[in-house]
Amino acid sequence: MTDLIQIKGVTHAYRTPNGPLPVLDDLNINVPEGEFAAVVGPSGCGKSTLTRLVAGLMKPDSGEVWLHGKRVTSPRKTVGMAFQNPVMLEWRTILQNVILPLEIVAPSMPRKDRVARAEELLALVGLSGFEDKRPSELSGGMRQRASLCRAIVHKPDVLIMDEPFGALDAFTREDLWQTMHELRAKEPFTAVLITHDLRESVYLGDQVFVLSGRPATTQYVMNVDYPGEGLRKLDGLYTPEAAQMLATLREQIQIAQGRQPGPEVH
Amino acid sequence: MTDLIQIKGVTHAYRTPNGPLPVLDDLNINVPEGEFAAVVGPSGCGKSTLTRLVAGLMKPDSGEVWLHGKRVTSPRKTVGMAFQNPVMLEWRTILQNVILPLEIVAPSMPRKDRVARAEELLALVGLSGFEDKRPSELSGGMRQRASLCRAIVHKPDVLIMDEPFGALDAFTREDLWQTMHELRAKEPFTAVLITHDLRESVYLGDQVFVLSGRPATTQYVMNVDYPGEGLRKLDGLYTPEAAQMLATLREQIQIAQGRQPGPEVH
Amino acid sequence: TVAGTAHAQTDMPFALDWKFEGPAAPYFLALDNGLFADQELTVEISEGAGSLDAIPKVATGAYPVGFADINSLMRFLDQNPGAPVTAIMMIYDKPPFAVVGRKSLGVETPADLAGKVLGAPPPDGAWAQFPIFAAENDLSMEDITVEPVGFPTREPMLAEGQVASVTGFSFSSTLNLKRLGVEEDDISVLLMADHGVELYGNAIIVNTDFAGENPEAVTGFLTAIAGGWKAAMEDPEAAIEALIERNPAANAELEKERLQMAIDDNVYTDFVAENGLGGIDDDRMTAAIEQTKSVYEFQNEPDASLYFSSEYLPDADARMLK
Amino acid sequence: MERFQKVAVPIAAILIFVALWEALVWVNGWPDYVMASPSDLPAAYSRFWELFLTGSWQTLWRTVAGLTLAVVAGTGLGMIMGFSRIARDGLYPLLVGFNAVPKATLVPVLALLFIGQHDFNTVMMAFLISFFPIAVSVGIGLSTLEPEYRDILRSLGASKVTIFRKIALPKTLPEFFGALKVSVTLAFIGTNLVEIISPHGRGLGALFLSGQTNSNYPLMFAVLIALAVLGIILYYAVVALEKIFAGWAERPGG
Amino acid sequence: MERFQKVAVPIAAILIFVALWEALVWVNGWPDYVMASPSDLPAAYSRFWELFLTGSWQTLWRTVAGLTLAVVAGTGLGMIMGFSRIARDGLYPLLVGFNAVPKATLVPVLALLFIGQHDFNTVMMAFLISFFPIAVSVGIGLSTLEPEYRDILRSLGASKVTIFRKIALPKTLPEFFGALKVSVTLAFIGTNLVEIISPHGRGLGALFLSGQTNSNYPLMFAVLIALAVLGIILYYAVVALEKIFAGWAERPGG
Ligand SMILES: Nc1ncnc2c1ncn2[C@@H]1O[C@H](COP(=O)(O)OP(=O)(O)OP(=O)(O)O)[C@@H](O)[C@H]1O
Ligand SMILES: Nc1ncnc2c1ncn2[C@@H]1O[C@H](COP(=O)(O)OP(=O)(O)OP(=O)(O)O)[C@@H](O)[C@H]1O
Ligand SMILES: [Mg+2]
Ligand SMILES: [Mg+2]
Repeated sequence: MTDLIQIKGVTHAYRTPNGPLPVLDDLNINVPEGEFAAVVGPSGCGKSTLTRLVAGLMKPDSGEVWLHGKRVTSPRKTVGMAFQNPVMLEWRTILQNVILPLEIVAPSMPRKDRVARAEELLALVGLSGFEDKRPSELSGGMRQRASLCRAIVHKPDVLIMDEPFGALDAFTREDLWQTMHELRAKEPFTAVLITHDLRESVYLGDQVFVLSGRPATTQYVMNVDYPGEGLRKLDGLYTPEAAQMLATLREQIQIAQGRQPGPEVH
Repeated sequence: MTDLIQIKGVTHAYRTPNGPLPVLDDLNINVPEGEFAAVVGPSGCGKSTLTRLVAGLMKPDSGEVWLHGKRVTSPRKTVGMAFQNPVMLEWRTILQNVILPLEIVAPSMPRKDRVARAEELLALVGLSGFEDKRPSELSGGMRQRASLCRAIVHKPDVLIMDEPFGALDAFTREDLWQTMHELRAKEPFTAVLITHDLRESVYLGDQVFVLSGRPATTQYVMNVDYPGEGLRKLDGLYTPEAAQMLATLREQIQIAQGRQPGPEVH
Repeated sequence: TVAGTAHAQTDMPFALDWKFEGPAAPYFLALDNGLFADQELTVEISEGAGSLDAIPKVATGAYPVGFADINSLMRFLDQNPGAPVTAIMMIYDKPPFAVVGRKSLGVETPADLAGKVLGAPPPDGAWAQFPIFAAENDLSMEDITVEPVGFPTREPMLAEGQVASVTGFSFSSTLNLKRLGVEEDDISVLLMADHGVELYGNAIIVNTDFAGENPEAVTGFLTAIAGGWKAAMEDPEAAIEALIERNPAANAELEKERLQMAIDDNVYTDFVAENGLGGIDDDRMTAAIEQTKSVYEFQNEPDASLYFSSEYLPDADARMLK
Repeated sequence: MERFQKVAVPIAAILIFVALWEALVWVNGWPDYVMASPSDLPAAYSRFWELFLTGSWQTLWRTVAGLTLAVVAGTGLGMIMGFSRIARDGLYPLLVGFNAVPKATLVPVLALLFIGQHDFNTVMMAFLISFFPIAVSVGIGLSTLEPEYRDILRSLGASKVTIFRKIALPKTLPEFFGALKVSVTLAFIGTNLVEIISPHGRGLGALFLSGQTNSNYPLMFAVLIALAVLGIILYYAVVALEKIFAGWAERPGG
Repeated sequence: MERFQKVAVPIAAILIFVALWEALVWVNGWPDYVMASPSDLPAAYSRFWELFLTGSWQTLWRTVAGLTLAVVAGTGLGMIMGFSRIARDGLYPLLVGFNAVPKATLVPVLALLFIGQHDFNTVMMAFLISFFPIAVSVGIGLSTLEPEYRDILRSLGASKVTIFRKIALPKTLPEFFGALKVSVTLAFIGTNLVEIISPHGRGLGALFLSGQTNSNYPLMFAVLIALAVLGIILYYAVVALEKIFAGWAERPGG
């Protein structure tokens, strides 16, 4: 079986007034069906650019992106995307915002079912009671959670998340990590998760890809062998195995940022 | 000496179509001159609301906010603010964005000096070479760093930061923590820092205020007795004293979120 | 018309050159009195926005007949040679082109215009002929200060004394002045036709293609028009009543006065009293063309026969107004 | 309280305006034919009220018909120009050129092309004169739409039309309504232009003309005021629509 | 390449338009007095080129003067309406009412109030007819300004005027320029309205009138085309300004 997401030697540069800015350089990432790829890397290295390429929103200068054995040249209906900047449509309520993808992807779905699905997800992220609010009435973290619901409401095959928990406090975040795992068990999907939280990458990822500094290339790939059986538990993060993985990732990121790996302190 | 920032029994509710939504309830926070108050609390509890009240952008329903011994009724020129959503003016380059507060606060400052000041700050946050880019050409983390520069460019007395490092990877973030301490040593200011990262609150805060869930009230105040002499060092976070403080804060936040404090695992 | 039905009704929509004012009343009277119906014609009268609006309407054939200034028609035919339109019945034997002044401002005779301010709307029909008037009365254009004015401001400016006289149609400017409160005695009307200008005025015009196919209908139409004017002269009140029905906001008194002025000054001239309404004098037409040459540069050699045709006129006795 | 203010403020503004107008005429001692004063108008209205009613209705429906056409065509054109750079580069100069031509001079041409089709001509002119602001505003709204918004739907493979309907249209609705407010007034001007320049005896324009032929200056001003009132009525209809469809955009404060 | 397209596309569009026009006239066999065709125009231009030059200049400078006034006053009014709800509620109906009044009917009033002040009247009318779109767009831009933007400066205690200058104005510049493009065409119409209705023998309007009195239809159409060309020239001047001041807003793609 070939991998569901294949990023093959992708190179990309932004055209800027003072010449091209190379952002991705011969990047390779493969994600088997149903697996979770976590991507970490220094700020500004090209992670968001990568998500846009996978989603088909941009075309790479060279190299190819394949989803489901088909080359990506334009966006797909079966992809869900949570953007780094959780833009909500101000003229819609939260519920209507979450429903939006269903209107496009499943136009024939009865309204009642849509609402039920959206309400279920909103409850999952702790936003029950805010369905009818406008986005401007939500806090930053609440908006980010709603944006996550919007990304998964249409049960996409492929989920691309760009720092989806960045604005959340530790506990809310950990709750959502668990929610992600539960969702995966119920409605399997293949995911790419951009994050800057190493614990998040280890807890959620089946593989963690460390990107180098700009232009980003695949510097290091870690296969996560998460401690414990069955659904991952948070406690697993506090085992020596996890500590070892986290230490390795820290070291790699320090290299990615072009520093000498420092003493392992965490 | 009275405290420079005084938040006295502030209560606030948002008017929404289905009745008022109480957000702050009898909140009290005092920050002596030159000190750093870190505020943590669950997502959506009212932290951003608090920053808006301190900055004078909103008036509380009841209670008072005092800065410098004067009651705050409208915004002050000597306040610097880094918003949770780092909006940049798209029609200006990064450098021009950072200079903006100087145009308002110090209109007579020569352009050369402004540029020098902005360039110095941008270098400090690792954005040298991006001065002439448009905001849309920056990554999320880079925008957030630029926004921080904009908050401090005019050397404000009082600095209010709403999750200023939320979009940054661990190392960039830790670098900026140190930068903050260095800045404080050079140009003293009094600060309120909203964060969801407990290590950040301990490393940067002289006091850590834990807010309860919505409506937020001051649930717990911790005086940080940071291990080590002189300028705080990152290593200090990995001492038992720090671990103890972090554990206490975790516990408090769990209470704030209305859960039973769980086993201390970190 | 359908072949074989000689008595079928013919549609002849009629395009006026101007709004529904007093001088249009005779046509409505003709309509109401059934004069068109007698000729088996179905006529609908439309208002217009000047001769330059009415002429193309007829030239395109949308309206087989219309009412327009023959001087404008000459220019139109000169610029658009071969356009299927010509005049077939002269109505304003004396054109209403006039210089209207105020005696209190020292304007009583053409000679008085020298050294005074004359208000003239550049596109005004009367102003277009002013150079002829000036030449015929030995006035030098250099002695007259011409102030360009707009139509709506023309009479108010004269009423306020900003200008000493204006060019305009006699019945329009005079009555407008009266409405603005200028004493009748104070108004002096210098009808250009009384001062050496030989031009003709408004005429019934026809689409020549239509006329070629329906000569009887056209003659019948002219018969009804003449009848309308005759009836209006006999009973102006009835004519105005017919008008008011089409223009309910109009002021009956005023329109009656306007109609009367048109009849007295422009329609019922000595020539018409003698020869009946509608014909022209060839010598006068030649003179008019000569005069026109001094104010308009013909692109082609002018030819009177292009501008007026008397072949559709009914017999003279049908055109006698009294 | 806020309700009250919403009604009271416009009324107060109008009353103040009328008072100032009356005072201006009175102080300057202007005669009717320079400027009629508000106190002259009631007489005109009471005398011709029937004509005002029928005329208003005729003017109104033609205006609304033209405006509806303008909304449809303007939105379509705006979409084309917003989505395609080539269309924008090519169409804009033509549209601007067309719009710089005084419509008054086009009325006779239109009248000759469609002789006697008064309703058609009038609606057409109301349309021709009023579609441009709408096309411009829709075009600009689309071409300056923040990519963040667009990407939300693009990432789902939505078509351009869907993106327009779900994102661009609602997002630019405030500007669209702004343009509509401009277009409302222009459409009125279009209708009246035809009624005055190519008279067919219908609508308020015809009433204005008959005021003019009779030198009845108060009647002329009364017609102008009636036109203004119709414009204001249509404006509030637009405002009502705006409240329904774009209420979210109104920012508090200020 | 892109440069080339920017110039080539509008020119191609104009050529196609001219060809279509010629074909339309030719196919329908319309005589000049219904619609002149493009091939009739060169003769008119070559014969009257001097008049066209002076007339264009006179029309142009009055239009630009009126437009400048409109920008200043429109921006001022827009600011007042954008910042104050009361002003918005009170002024909008008045402005809409004023705008729904056909300006053609106001020309005589203006001409009577300021007798003989032709330049003033013309500039004034160009101004009166064109300030509204600008006021609306500035007003809407301000009243729908995202609070996030405003707060950046508010938190520094900046005055409303400063917020307007540094945030609202640049942020709404694309819409402002859109409105300006509409206003440009309206200002032209204003200038011409005066030149045609209250003629003072100057500008392209006067040339149009002389074409009319002489039944010279090609000349009349030539004037209309000259007006369109002037409008396009002014439009490109606005585009140039837009490129300088609001180039950032243009989104790539599409
Ligand atoms: N403009 C508003 N109108 C109505 N309700 C609002 C408004 N802004 C915020 N709220 C509500 O107030 C509460 C607190 O919001 P606030 O932004 O202060 O939270 P926060 O503590 O900053 O959260 P986060 O950590 O997610 O940013 C939220 O429940 C939100 O729904
Ligand atoms: N539209 C654009 N035009 C030009 N340069 C761009 C554009 N978008 C991003 N860049 C540049 O590309 C680089 C990578 O940006 P990207 O957003 O992919 O970074 P990132 O890894 O997501 O960073 P962060 O963690 O801060 O979000 C940055 O240096 C940025 O300046
Ligand atoms: Mg990013
Ligand atoms: Mg917040």
